[in-house]
Amino acid sequence: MTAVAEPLHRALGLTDDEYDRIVGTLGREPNRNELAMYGVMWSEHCSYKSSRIHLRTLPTEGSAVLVGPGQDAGVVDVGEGLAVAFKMESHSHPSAIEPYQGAATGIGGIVRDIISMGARPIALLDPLYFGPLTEHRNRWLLEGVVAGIGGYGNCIGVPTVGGEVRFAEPHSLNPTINVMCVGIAPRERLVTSTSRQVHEGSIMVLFGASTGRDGIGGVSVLASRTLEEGSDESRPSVQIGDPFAGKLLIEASLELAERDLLEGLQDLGGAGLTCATSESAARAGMGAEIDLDAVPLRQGDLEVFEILTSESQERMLAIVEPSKVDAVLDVCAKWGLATAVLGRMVAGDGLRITMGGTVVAEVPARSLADEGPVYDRALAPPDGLAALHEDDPTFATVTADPREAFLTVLGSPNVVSMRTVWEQYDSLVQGGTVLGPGGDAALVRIEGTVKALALSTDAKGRFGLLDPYLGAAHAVAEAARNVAMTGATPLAITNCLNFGNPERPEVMWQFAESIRGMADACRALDTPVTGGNVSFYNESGASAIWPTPTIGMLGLLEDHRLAIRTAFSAGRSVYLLGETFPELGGSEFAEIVLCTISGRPPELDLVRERALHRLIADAARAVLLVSAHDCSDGGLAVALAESAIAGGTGFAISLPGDVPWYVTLFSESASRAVVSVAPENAAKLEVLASEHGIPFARIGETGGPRMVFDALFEVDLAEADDVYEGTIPRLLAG
Amino acid sequence: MKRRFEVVVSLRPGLLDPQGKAVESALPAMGWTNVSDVRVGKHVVLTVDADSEDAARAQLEEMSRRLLSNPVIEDFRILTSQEVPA
Amino acid sequence: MKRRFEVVVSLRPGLLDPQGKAVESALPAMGWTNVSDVRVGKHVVLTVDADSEDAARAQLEEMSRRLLSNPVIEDFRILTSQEVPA
Amino acid sequence: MRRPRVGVVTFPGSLDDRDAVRAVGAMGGEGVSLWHADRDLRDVDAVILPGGFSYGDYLRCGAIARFAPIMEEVVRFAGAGGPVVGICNGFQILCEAGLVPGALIRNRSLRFICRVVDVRVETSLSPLTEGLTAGDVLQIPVKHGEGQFVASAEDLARVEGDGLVVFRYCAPDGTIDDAHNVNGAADAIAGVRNEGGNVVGLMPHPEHAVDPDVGPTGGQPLLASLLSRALAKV
Ligand SMILES: Nc1ncnc2c1ncn2[C@@H]1O[C@H](COP(=O)(O)OP(=O)(O)O)[C@@H](O)[C@H]1O
Ligand SMILES: [Mg+2]
Repeated sequence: MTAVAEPLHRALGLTDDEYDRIVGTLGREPNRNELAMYGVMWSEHCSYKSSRIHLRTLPTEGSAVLVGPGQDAGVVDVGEGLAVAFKMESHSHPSAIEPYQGAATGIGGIVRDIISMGARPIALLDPLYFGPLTEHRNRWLLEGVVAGIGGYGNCIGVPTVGGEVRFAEPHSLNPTINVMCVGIAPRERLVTSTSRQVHEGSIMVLFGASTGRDGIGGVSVLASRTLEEGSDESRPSVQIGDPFAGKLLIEASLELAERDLLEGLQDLGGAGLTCATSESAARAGMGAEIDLDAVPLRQGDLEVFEILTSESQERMLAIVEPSKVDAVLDVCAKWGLATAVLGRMVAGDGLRITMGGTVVAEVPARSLADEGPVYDRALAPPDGLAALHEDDPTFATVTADPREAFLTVLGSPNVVSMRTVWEQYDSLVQGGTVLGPGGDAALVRIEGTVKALALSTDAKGRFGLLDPYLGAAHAVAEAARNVAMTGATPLAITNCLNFGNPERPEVMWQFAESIRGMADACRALDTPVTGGNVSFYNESGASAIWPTPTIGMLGLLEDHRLAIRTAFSAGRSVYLLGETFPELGGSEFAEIVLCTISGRPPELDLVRERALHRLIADAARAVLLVSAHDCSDGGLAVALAESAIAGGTGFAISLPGDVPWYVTLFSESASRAVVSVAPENAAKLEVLASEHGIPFARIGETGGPRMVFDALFEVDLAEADDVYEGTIPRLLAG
Repeated sequence: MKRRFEVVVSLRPGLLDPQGKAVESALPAMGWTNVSDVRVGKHVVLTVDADSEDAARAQLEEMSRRLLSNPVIEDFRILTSQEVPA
Repeated sequence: MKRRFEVVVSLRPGLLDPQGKAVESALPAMGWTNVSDVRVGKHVVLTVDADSEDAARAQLEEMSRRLLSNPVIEDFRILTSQEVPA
Repeated sequence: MRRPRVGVVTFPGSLDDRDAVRAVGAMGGEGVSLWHADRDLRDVDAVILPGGFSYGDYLRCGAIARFAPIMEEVVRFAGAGGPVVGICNGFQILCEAGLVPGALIRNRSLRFICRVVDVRVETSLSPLTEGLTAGDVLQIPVKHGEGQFVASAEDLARVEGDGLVVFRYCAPDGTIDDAHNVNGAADAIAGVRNEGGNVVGLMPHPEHAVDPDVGPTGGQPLLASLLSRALAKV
C-alpha cells in the first residue's frame, strides 16, 4: 500500500504545514494518539477549515434567536416560555456505500444534536437527491435510504413530516442525503453553553452504547501500520444504527434535563470521544482529565486511538456536578443504558487522557476544538458559465404540443408525488401533525398551545448550477414561501451546504456565491441562520454535484386552526398572485421538454417575496383563503394541477392571449402563488393584495372532473392523478 | 439440473449487531444467564437451475454478493447444496 | 463448558414468505431467470455455557421454542454445535 | 360515577403510549401510565398495549416485550375477563403471548406503510365495537412495517368460523378487495379477538383518530366502546 510509504500525518489527512502547527502547539512531536486526534478534529468535516471564513458572513442575529451557530443546534424562541431547537446535517458519504445504515445513522446523529440541547425531538425532514431512477443502482440507493430513514425515525417515535426528493445525473455517483430534526423544550430547561455553568471538578459521564470499532475510517491507517495485512477488514468505516438504543438515549437524556441534573450535554458524533471531550472542555474554558479504562468496549482489542476516534453510535457525554452523579447513573440505569464515569473538568486548558495509569495523550483542548486551521481557498467561476447563460431556453422555438408538454412536466420525477417515499414514514406519532407530507410545508402543533411550527426543506439544484448566488437565494425564498403558504410566518433557517471538492477554485467559488445568496435572502426575509452543516467532497472522478445548499426553514403559525391547505374545493375563484415573466432558464419545462439546462434562473425580488408572505398570513388571519399553493418547479400549470389533485376537483382557467402558452404555464418566476377563495371573499382578497402591493389576477374557477386550460387543452383529473401519483411506483418497479 | 442451496448472510465480525444484543439482554430475565455472543443473520434457501453444480454455485455466489448481501457490512456463506430430484 | 450453536428459524412451509418472494422477483431483472422457491429465514449463532452438550442443547431447544421462534408460524432447526476452546 | 381508568403500558421502545393516554382522556376516561417492569396494574378497568417498537422489534415484533413482568399481570387480568386492547405493536405482543390467534409478519410490500385506511367492523362482540354494528366502516390510520396477519390454515378456519375477526381492511363503501388490503393480510384481517371476547388486537391506530384537528375520527366510537365496557366492570 502506498499509504505506508508516506509520512503518517499525510496518511491521516494532515498537510505538512498542519503537522508543523501541531508541533508548534505542543512544543514537541505528537504521539500517534495525539496525531489521530488532530487528524480527525482538523479534518474538513470537523474543523470547517475551508468554509469558516465564508460562514462568518451569514446573518445570525434576530429577535427570536436564542442560540445561533456554533452549538449542536440553533434555538429559536416561539413564545409561551418555549424554545425550538433545529438542525440539518448530511449523511451522504456513508449512504453511498450502505444506503440503509448510512441514512439510519444520519437520523440517529441529527436527533442526538437536538437532545443534547435538552429538547424533545418532535419532527424530522429528509431532503434527498439521487441520480435518475432509470438506473438500477439509483433505485437501490433510494429504496435503501428511505427504508433506513424510516427504520430509524419510525422506531424512535419522531414523526417524519416533510422533505423533498430531486433527481439529477451528478447524484448517481454522489447521492446527497440530508436530514433535519426539530425539537422543543421549555426555555429554562435548555442545556446550552450559556444556559448552564460548568464547574471545575465537574464529572464527565459517558452513557449509552459501548464503544466498538465503528467509523474509524481514515484513522485506521494507524492500525494497518501496526497490524498484519487485511486487518483493516475488521475496521469497517460503516456504522450500524441501533434505533432502540437511540430511543432509550432520548428518554434518558430528556429525563436528565427535566430533573436538572446536567451542567452540559454533548452527543458523540464525528470524531467521537475526542470531539465531545475537547469541545466540552473548550466551551467551558477549561481542561479535562479522561480515563479511557472506564470506557465500556464492545470488543476487547481496541487500540487507544480507536477508542479516542471511534464513531460508535448512540452515545452521549454528560457534564455533571459531583453531588448529582449518582442520580444521573440511576436515570441511565432505569433506561437500561450503560454508563461510565470518564473523568473531570480541571483548571487550565489541557486535555489529559490516561489509560492503564499512563498518559496516552495530552494536548490543549482548544487547539483541537477551536484552533484548527482556517483556509481562504482560491475562487474561480467555472468555464462555460457564460455559454450556458447565452443559450436561454426562454427564446427557444417551442414546437411541443401543450397538452403533451403539460403531462410531461407533471410527470417529471422532480415534480410528481413522493407518496411512495413519505408513506414509509410515520408522520403521525406524537399526535401533533396538523399537516403532514404532501403539501407546501408541514405543520406540527406545539403541545399545550394552539401554535404550530411550519417546516419546509428546499434546494434548487438547477438554478444553483446556472447561478449559485441565485440558486441559494431562491432556495431560501422557496422554503420561506412554502412555510408562508400555510399562513405561518418564517422565523429562521438551518442549512446543509452540499458541494464538491473545496480545493478546486470553481467549487469554492460556487460555495462563496451560494453563501452570498443565502445571506442576502435571509437578511431580506428576516430569517437568520441558526446553524447548519457543510458537506464537501461530494465528487467522484469527473462528476461533482451541482451546488446544493439545502435550506431548512422554521416558521410559526399563531393558531393551527387557521392553517391553509393546498387542496382546491369546488365552486371557488382561483387567483394567481404575483407576476409571471418570460423566465424559463433552469426550469423544469426547459429540462424535460426542451431538454436543456441552461439560461439564467428567474430574477428574485426579495421585497416582493416578503410582501407575498405577509399577504398570505393576513389573508389566513382574516380567514379569506380556501387554498394556497406556491408556484415553483413546473410553474403555474403544476401549482394548479397539484391543488386540483389534492382536492379531487378540477378547474377552468383562462390564459392571457398576448403571452406564449409555455411562458404562462411553465415559467418559474418567483414570488407567486395560486390561491382560491369563496366568490364572496374575492373582493376582500383583491383589496388586501393591493394593500401589500402584490399584483393579482382572477384566472378562473374550481369544479368539475377536468382541468380546463382555456381553449388550449383539457385533462381529466383521473389521467393527471395517474401521472402524478403513478410515476414513482412505476419507476421503482424498474 | 436443479439444486437447492442454503446461504447464510451475517453481519461482519466487529460490527454492532443490535438484534443479537437485544436477544442476549432479554435472555437473563427469562432465566438464561449462560448465553453469550448472540449474532442474528439471514438464512436464505433457494433453488438454482443450471447445467452443473459448479455453474449453479458460481451464479449463487454472484447473487449473494450483489443482491442477498452488501459486502460492505455483510459476509455470506453457502452452507449446503443438494440436487433436487426432477 | 461452552459450546457455539447455529440455529435456523424459518417460516412454516405452508405460509407465504414476503421476503422470499421479493428476492425471487428481483432476480430476473438482474439477469437470473433460473432461481425459484426462495425462502428467507433467520440464522442465529450463540454460545451456551452448560455442563454437557446435551444440557446445552436441551436449553437451546427451549430458548428456540420460547423466544427465538414463534411456533404459531415458524419452525427452528439446530444446525451445528461445536465446543469453544476455553 | 367515576371515570373509567384505562391503563396504558409503556415498554422500552413504546411510542404511541402518550398518544393513547391523551386519546383516552379526550374521550372522557382516565389514562393511567403503566411501566413494563412493574407487576402492578394499579387497579385499572381496562388495559391498552400501545403501538411502537418495543425492544426495537428486534428478532420479532413483540417477542421480547411479551416476557416483561407486567405481562403476567395483563395475562391474569385478561383471564379474569378484563378488557385488553393491543394496538399495532400491542397486537403483535398479544399474538406472541398467545392471547389472540395468529401472527403478524412483514407487509406484502416489504415497506412500512403510514396511511389512513377504511376498516369494516365485523362484530360487535369485542371491547372496541360494542356500540357498533357489523358493516360499519371507519377511517383510521395504520402505520406499520409488519402488520400482515397470518395464521395456519386450521387457525384461520377457526378464526373465521368462530367469528373472531373484528376488523377488515375495506374500500370506502365497505367492500373487501385486494386493492384495499393495505398489507396483504389473510382475509384482509385488520383485527381479531379471543374466544372470550374481552381481548382484541388490531393494526389500525384508534388513538390517532379521535382529534379532528390532526386526522380522521374513526377511533372515537372504538374508544367510547372501550370506556363503556370498562365502566361496566367498575
Ligand atoms: N423525502 C421526503 N420525505 C417526506 N416528505 C417529502 C419527501 N419528499 C417530498 N415530500 C413532501 O412532498 C411535498 C412536495 O414536496 P416538494 O416537491 O419539495 O414541494 P415544493 O415543490 O413545494 O417544495 C412536500 O409536502 C414534502 O414535504
Ligand atoms: Mg420543497
